[in-house]
Amino acid sequence: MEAPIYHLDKVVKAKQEDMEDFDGPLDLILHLLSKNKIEIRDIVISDLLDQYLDWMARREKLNLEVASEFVTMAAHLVYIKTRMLLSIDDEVAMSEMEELMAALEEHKSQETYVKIKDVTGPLSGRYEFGRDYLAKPPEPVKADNTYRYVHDRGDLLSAIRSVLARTDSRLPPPAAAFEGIVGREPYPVADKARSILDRLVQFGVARFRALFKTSRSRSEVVATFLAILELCKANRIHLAGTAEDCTVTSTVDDGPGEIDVTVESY
Amino acid sequence: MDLKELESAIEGILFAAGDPVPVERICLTLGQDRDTVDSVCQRLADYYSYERRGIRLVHLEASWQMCSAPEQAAYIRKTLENRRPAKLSQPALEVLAIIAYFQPVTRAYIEQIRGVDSSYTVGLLLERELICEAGRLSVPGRPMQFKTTKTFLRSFGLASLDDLPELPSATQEEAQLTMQLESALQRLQQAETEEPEEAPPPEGEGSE
Amino acid sequence: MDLKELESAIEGILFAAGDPVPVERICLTLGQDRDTVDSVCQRLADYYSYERRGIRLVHLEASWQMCSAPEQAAYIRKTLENRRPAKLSQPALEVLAIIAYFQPVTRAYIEQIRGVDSSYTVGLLLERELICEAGRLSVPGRPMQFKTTKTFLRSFGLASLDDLPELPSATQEEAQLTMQLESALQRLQQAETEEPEEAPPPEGEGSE
Repeated sequence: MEAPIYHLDKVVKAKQEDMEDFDGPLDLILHLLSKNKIEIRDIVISDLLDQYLDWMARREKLNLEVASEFVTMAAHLVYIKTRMLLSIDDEVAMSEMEELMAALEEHKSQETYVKIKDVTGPLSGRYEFGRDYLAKPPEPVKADNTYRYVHDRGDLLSAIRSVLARTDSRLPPPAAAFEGIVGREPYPVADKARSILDRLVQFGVARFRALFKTSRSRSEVVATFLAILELCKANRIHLAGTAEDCTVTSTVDDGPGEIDVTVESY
Repeated sequence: MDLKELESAIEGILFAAGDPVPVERICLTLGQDRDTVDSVCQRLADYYSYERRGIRLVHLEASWQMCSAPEQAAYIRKTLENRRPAKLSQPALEVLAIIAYFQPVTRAYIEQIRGVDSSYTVGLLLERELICEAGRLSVPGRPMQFKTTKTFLRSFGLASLDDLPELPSATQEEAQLTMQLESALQRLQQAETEEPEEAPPPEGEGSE
Repeated sequence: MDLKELESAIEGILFAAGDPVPVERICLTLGQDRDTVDSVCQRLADYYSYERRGIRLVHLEASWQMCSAPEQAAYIRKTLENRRPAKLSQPALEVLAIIAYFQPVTRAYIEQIRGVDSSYTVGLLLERELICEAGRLSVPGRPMQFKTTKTFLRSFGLASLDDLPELPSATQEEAQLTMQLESALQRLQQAETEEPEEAPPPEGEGSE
């Protein structure tokens, strides 16, 4: 069977002439193809034709020419489809179908474009006014690290349980328990610092090592050393010399005054 | 929380946000239902317009946004040394309209309708935040799709996409025919899907 | 330009700016003198505070700035922070549980129980304000101790530490022992602090 020569371009262009009705079926086919997202090979073309002829029949003025054009087109569709169904590999049929699809899509695009162009006028008018609604930049939100997750208190219990399970329920004695034994604080660092300053005010200068001479315990040595460090940090005393021979002088002349120490005592 | 407190909280939230804030978000924060929040926002909006204040509340889809009163735009631009955004060109309006009415769409779709390369215009609309990306289409090449933004709605005085002016429609006759055809098609499709998958009809059957 | 119009224009300008706007700038835009602009701004500022609106005007040197009302800060933060509150990890929960049940404790104590370095986790809990410092322990090295906070109580729905779920019984015995030790210790510490500061105990006494 020889393929009928069918010029799609003509069909599409027919609208410009007096055959406006072609708009109908073409649009319908397009509509069905695109809106229902179906493939042209899935369309039952005879039904499409039936529907269309039905519609034509009900028209007061039956434009025979238009109807016959439509029938020709529909017939061609049927023909193409038949070939495709009979032989999926019929490349000619496939390409004809592609061509038809492309022509249909083109037609639809043009239709859409006309509509879109129509609507740009009103849209432009709206923008004329709307673009004067000015937005402002968001206010910076201050970061807040506070924990806000809401827990069940049972979460704590299960957490401590899993800790205890690992340690066999044996806990080290709290450090506080040793406080009474190792933590006595007989040597407040501030007091040590004050006595060092007193000494410097009185004698003007002292040897570094001499400051430790009266220390009778390791704790007292540490407290004295901490006091010297604190005084250096506060710029109250000045150390000079070598590791072997180091002298300590006061940087201020007017007595001890307030000493702000970070370590209270040792 | 009384009305006065609600109003103040919502005013503070919308001011600080700058951007549109979804109603649901405000409901969650304030522990109020949607109707309450929407009505307080509407009250505020009415109050701003009626009292001709320098600020406005606009309703964009399910969000509220605080913005400046359009009457003050000239003074604001002058103070902040901002230029008034240029009118959109015809091509830009066309691309924007295509995206607005058929979103989400790919650039290829826009170009198919317009028949010309539209990448520059799409870029421009993206830059002006009138459109934004809307995920990739799952077809070969995975092209990006675009949709309109809340800025688009605000700039065109639309509360939602439903407020877009209607596209010129097909003639009534056509519309009716379309409907008939669609229903016929649906019946056909139903009939087809009801057939057992294991035994498809012989090829070609029912097509002619 | 009447007062009402001036107010509206200034409101619009300060709203859209967000940042502080120099008075001079507003004067220039509106063609008004400085006193007029300042007084209109002040009027607006007073109106916002008096009416307890959600926004405020603040005067910073020679500028005015619109900002959200501080009373609304919590609601604003809650609305604009889109993150869902993060949940503590299991290790963090464990450290928190140890601190909660045995507070005040040192980091060394926690590590002794867990057998792993816990400095990061302790830092995290401090940052989240679930724990806070609770003074240094008077032992060599003077380590910092930690205790739980009110945020902790709130996060776990506890009215007080007495509401903590009871520990498994074996540990309770130990806890009681600890309590006894602690009270003994407290007595000792009290005794010490009652000694006048001016007269420390004779050097060397009781030190070794």
